[in-house]
Amino acid sequence: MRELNKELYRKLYLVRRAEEKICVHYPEDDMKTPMHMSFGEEAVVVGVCHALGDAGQVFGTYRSHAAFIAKTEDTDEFFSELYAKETSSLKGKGGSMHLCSPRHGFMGTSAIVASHLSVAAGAAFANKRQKNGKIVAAFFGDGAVDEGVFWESLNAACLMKLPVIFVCEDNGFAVHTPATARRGYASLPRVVSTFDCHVFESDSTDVEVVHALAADALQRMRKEEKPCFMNLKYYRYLEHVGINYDFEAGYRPRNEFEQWYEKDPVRVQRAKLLRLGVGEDELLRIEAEVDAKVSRSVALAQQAPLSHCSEAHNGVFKCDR
Amino acid sequence: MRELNKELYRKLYLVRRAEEKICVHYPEDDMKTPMHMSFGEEAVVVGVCHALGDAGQVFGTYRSHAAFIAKTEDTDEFFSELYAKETSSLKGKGGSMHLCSPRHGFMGTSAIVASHLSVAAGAAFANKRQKNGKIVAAFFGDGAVDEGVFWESLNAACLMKLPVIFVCEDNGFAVHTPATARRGYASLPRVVSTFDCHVFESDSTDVEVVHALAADALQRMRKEEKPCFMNLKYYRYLEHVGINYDFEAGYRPRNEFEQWYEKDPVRVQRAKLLRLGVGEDELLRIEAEVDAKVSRSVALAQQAPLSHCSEAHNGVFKCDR
Amino acid sequence: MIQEMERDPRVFVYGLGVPDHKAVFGSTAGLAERFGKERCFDTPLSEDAMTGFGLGAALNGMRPIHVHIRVDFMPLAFNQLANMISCCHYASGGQLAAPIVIRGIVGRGWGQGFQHSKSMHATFAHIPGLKVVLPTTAYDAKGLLISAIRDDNPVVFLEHRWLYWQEGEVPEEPYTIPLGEGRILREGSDITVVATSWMNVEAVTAADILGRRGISVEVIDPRTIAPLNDELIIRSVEKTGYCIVADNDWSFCGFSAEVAAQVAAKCFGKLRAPVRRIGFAPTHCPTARHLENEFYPNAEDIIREIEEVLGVEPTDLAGIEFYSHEKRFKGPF
Amino acid sequence: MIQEMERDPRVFVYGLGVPDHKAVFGSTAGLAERFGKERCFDTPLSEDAMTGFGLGAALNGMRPIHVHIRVDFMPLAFNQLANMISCCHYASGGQLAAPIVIRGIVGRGWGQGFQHSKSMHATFAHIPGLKVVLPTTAYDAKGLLISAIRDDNPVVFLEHRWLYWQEGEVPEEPYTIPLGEGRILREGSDITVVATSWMNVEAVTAADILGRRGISVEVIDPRTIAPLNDELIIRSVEKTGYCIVADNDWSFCGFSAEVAAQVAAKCFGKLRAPVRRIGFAPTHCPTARHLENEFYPNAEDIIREIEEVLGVEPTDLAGIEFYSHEKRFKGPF
Ligand SMILES: Cc1ncc(C[n+]2csc(CCOP(=O)(O)OP(=O)(O)O)c2C)c(N)n1
Ligand SMILES: Cc1ncc(C[n+]2csc(CCOP(=O)(O)OP(=O)(O)O)c2C)c(N)n1
Ligand SMILES: [Mg+2]
Ligand SMILES: [Mg+2]
Repeated sequence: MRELNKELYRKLYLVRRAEEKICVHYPEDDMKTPMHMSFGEEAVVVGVCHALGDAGQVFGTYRSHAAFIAKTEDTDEFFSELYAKETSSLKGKGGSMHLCSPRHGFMGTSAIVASHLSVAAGAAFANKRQKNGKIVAAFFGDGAVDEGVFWESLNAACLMKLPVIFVCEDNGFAVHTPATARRGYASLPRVVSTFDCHVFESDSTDVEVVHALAADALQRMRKEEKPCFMNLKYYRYLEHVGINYDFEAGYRPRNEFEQWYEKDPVRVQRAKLLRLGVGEDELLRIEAEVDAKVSRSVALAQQAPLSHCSEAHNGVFKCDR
Repeated sequence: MRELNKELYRKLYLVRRAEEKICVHYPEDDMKTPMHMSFGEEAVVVGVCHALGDAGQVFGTYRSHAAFIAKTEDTDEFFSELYAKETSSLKGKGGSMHLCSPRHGFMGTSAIVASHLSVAAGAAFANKRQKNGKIVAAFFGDGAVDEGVFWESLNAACLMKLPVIFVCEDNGFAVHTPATARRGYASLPRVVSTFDCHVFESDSTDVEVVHALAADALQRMRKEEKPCFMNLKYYRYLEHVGINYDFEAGYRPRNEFEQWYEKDPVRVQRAKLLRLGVGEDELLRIEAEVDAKVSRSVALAQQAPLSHCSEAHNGVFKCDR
Repeated sequence: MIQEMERDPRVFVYGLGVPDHKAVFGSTAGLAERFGKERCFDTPLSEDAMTGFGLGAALNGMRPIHVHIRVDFMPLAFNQLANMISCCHYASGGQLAAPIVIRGIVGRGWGQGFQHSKSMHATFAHIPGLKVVLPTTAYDAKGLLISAIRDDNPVVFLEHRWLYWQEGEVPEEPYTIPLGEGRILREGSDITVVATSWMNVEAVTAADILGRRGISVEVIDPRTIAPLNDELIIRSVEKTGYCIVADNDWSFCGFSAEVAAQVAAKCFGKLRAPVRRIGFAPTHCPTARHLENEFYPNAEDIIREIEEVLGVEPTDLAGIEFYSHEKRFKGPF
Repeated sequence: MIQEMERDPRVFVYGLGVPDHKAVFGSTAGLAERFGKERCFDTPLSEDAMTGFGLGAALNGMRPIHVHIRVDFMPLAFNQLANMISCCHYASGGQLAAPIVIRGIVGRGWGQGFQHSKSMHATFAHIPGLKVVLPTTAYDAKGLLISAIRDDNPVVFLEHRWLYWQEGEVPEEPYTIPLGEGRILREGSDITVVATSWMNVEAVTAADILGRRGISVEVIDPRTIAPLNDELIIRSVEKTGYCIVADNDWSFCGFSAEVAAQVAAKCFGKLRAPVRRIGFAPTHCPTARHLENEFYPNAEDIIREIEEVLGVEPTDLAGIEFYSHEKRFKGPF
């Protein structure tokens, strides 16, 4: 229990720290890629990814810093791609919006809202056929459910009883448009619960709670093979894209943020560990290790050469390589 | 009541008769257009269209012989288009799958499943803005709800409280695939009832019942401005496309048909009229009038010249005309 | 397909109507019986999701074949093609691959009309990362399909409805025809006709008829239009000095424009007349037969165009029996 | 747009983010305040349905303007464009009309990448019944947009992200520029460059630089690419004898192929060298700046191409300040 919570904290902190580093270095204009930050959703993503484990597979969106790091822990790859360096597997072709590391089970992301949901279903189909026990999680925003392909994918997954978890990272907004201005129904989980799948919801920022929910979901999916839908609320701290607050824009009030920030996932988990008797020194040690890891990744990325210009022309077809 | 039932019967019989004429003449190979017949769904379509009235607007599918005739009663236009004659407004460009008569409020049909649903919503939006009180009905099959755009259109209509009725002509099959092989949920009306709209269902072949339901729906829509969803079951008598039975194909048993045919909408309504004291002679008179109308339309269509070949090149852009 | 499914257990076929008794014009007949519902299955009417589904299965090592009974339904899946499938290999730095075959059938005739008759091959070919194959002969269809299934890249495979009636020698055993190789369907020395899909049938007819009066027409079927290997075409035009492109599609911004532009550039100074393009009328496809006949170009149009280019007298075509859909296919549909 | 909305109460604007504080790069600023939520409104993320929605509203007499903040989201609406909007007038025998404007913004730079940088104008132009407009200058943008709104046909109106920084004289009062008329952006006599969208900016820069050494480049912006009126282009090439097409898109089966094919045919014998085509690299758009620079052609590429065609020595470009996105747009995005 304590070990689990420590591990969850380490991951939360890793995600948070990596994004903080982006904020530090982004103004230097060396990471020329639009940043959709994950601040605020760390518990949601870490909770699910940790429950999923190494064998699970993840599909994400343009807002998948958290998911990439929670699933892969590979901050070297992460920063080398943001800096578009030779050391990245993607060679700068993807950037922040198109992270991908299939060897870690992080299968890719899409910046076309909802377009990865059906892909996740297909990946789950292959796993089911191959009987490899892998479960696929697809993260997406509350805006993605407006797209018809969400419903098509949900329907197909339920029909075919595919081992896939649809995780709605629900921050209540699509860019600046609130869910109420986009939805002709009162409750998404209620709608989805009329489909043949397991449905879970939570608005907890406590990673332990989310993790337990996800673990429960996985167990139920294993017992009764059906897809799962999780609606996990969180608050997006920053503007839709970029590293600034945007409360002055007027579409949402600062005090909303302040209320959520009270229960910031990283702080909540840190306080919990202290309550569980983990010493401040041990926390500092964990944090120092993470800090060092992240700093090293940033430094490596900064020092590495840009990917070769010829990369632009490589790899349109597989045989090209 | 009796008058209404007579009128409903006249329309049912008109639809039925027109399609029977198709069956007679189709083998002559002069109507070179794929026929998706409406046999079996007359009560559904006539019930709704009659409730909608002349002012209402209808969008349909490739299977809209019934809807076209119920809404327009214009069998001249109908047959002239099936025969691709100069006398048709469509000049043979549309054929059976693309009937259209906006002056009668029959706004058009699409042979891309579900693609007209959003169009119907937009038409309803314009009516709402123009405050003209018109209500739009969109007919579609149970297969259409598999398409994402059904969910997008339903959502948008509910969100914007549009005066549109979505009418699912539920024959349980998409071509040869039953709904159970396509759906990841148990009950479509149950799913839709979680949206902000009025939901109705029926499996009646009694046109009076369907008409009453539709009239009720319209009244409720007028009182509480919201879209409406109707799930109306019927049995498709013939093959998916063409004028033959296809029970020997093995995907559905003949006795299913026989059970439904017991309560064939035309027969049911005729028997009812007799029960209501309408004399056989009066029925024969109504039928004779309809027969004459349909025969005249067929003859006119057969005699008219083919549309001019130059029509093929006309009207790609509006200014072209 | 049966042979490939036996050879490679990763191959599966899916799409609307695939396992039913009509079996997509017979092209998937027997698969469901032989390989079971696991490897040959029907889907909901969800072209968009079912295309992404194929991509996902391919990413995890399977080799899906997705069948659309009309190309016209593929616009619903265009996002997956343009934004996902075509680029996943490139954008992942080669970490992902999408070996998926998307079969689409080009409809025509008996009132198919504007929503059941598109070919769209230029639209797909315009997007880097998609291979686009249009077989004409039965022999080619088999060899190209096997190559498409074995290819590690996404392949859009478009089959003309009418070509299912094509008869031809098809060896029983599996064989491949490399994607990216064209074929000379008819050798000739006076003029080159580059044709796609059904237009090859028309072009060969035209070549036969003109051959009788001593005009020697070379008909080239590129077969794979993307990536296009135009060597065969260029060599032929260098020989004949004349070129007509007869494309089974609209001309504007179409494949015929690409071929015409390449031939004009690469055979500059060797062309003895401008390249001509024959394609669909610049309208939507009307449904009535007599209007359809205005819409679709045919062997006669090709003959007239050739005669004009070569500056010869029109052939007397009276009494010549052209291939006619009417004669083969009687309604009702 | 404000002016058209005041003139015609049937006009309304909708799309994702249209009424928010960013207002689609400012292009819809003030509309919501002025005309209310009834005539300027946000939508669910449902590109497919919201496009059909526009068609429906248009059928019932309204004049919708649908805005997509990236062209890359329009593939989701491609079914409506290809199968519904483009053909409803034709297929209804003229009973229906679809006066709808679909504005799409072409993204570029700062890691937009393969899912946020498409132009797709050739894809739309290939389909009969859609008008396709690509403005370059601010003056043209206003006049063409007003014409598009007043046009009774569906118009796809594609605006390049970078062109929002274009400065130029724009009269306050409303004016129209007929759809279907090109424009000579720079007169010249030695060579014709036909360019689209952003490539016009690059072409004019190239013309300026080459002008200093006495090479006179004529730059033609067709503005409306479908239906294309190519008179201006043909007349220019007849005068110069040389032609380069610089298209802001992939070349294969693209608009550059169409122009090249038409010029080669119509100026046959008058062309002194093959038409050359400049376009995106035949890859997906990578996100990193240095890779993007490989992907996008620019003024220097145009200059080099012109020099090669004309057979002149390369200009010394050292010290020349090219237009550079970097210099104008600093992150963070
Ligand atoms: C298909 C599509 N439409 C529109 C956009 C533009 N867009 C980018 S992010 C976004 C909002 C998505 O909201 P949500 O799914 O809730 O994700 P969040 O950003 O809140 O994490 C929009 C509209 C897009 N990328 N793709
Ligand atoms: C988008 C699309 N996909 C597939 C088809 C092929 N198709 C034509 S009708 C049909 C079945 C539709 O079933 P349903 O909606 O229940 O209507 P019904 O024919 O039963 O009236 C299919 C799959 C099509 N026309 N459009
Ligand atoms: Mg959101
Ligand atoms: Mg049905």
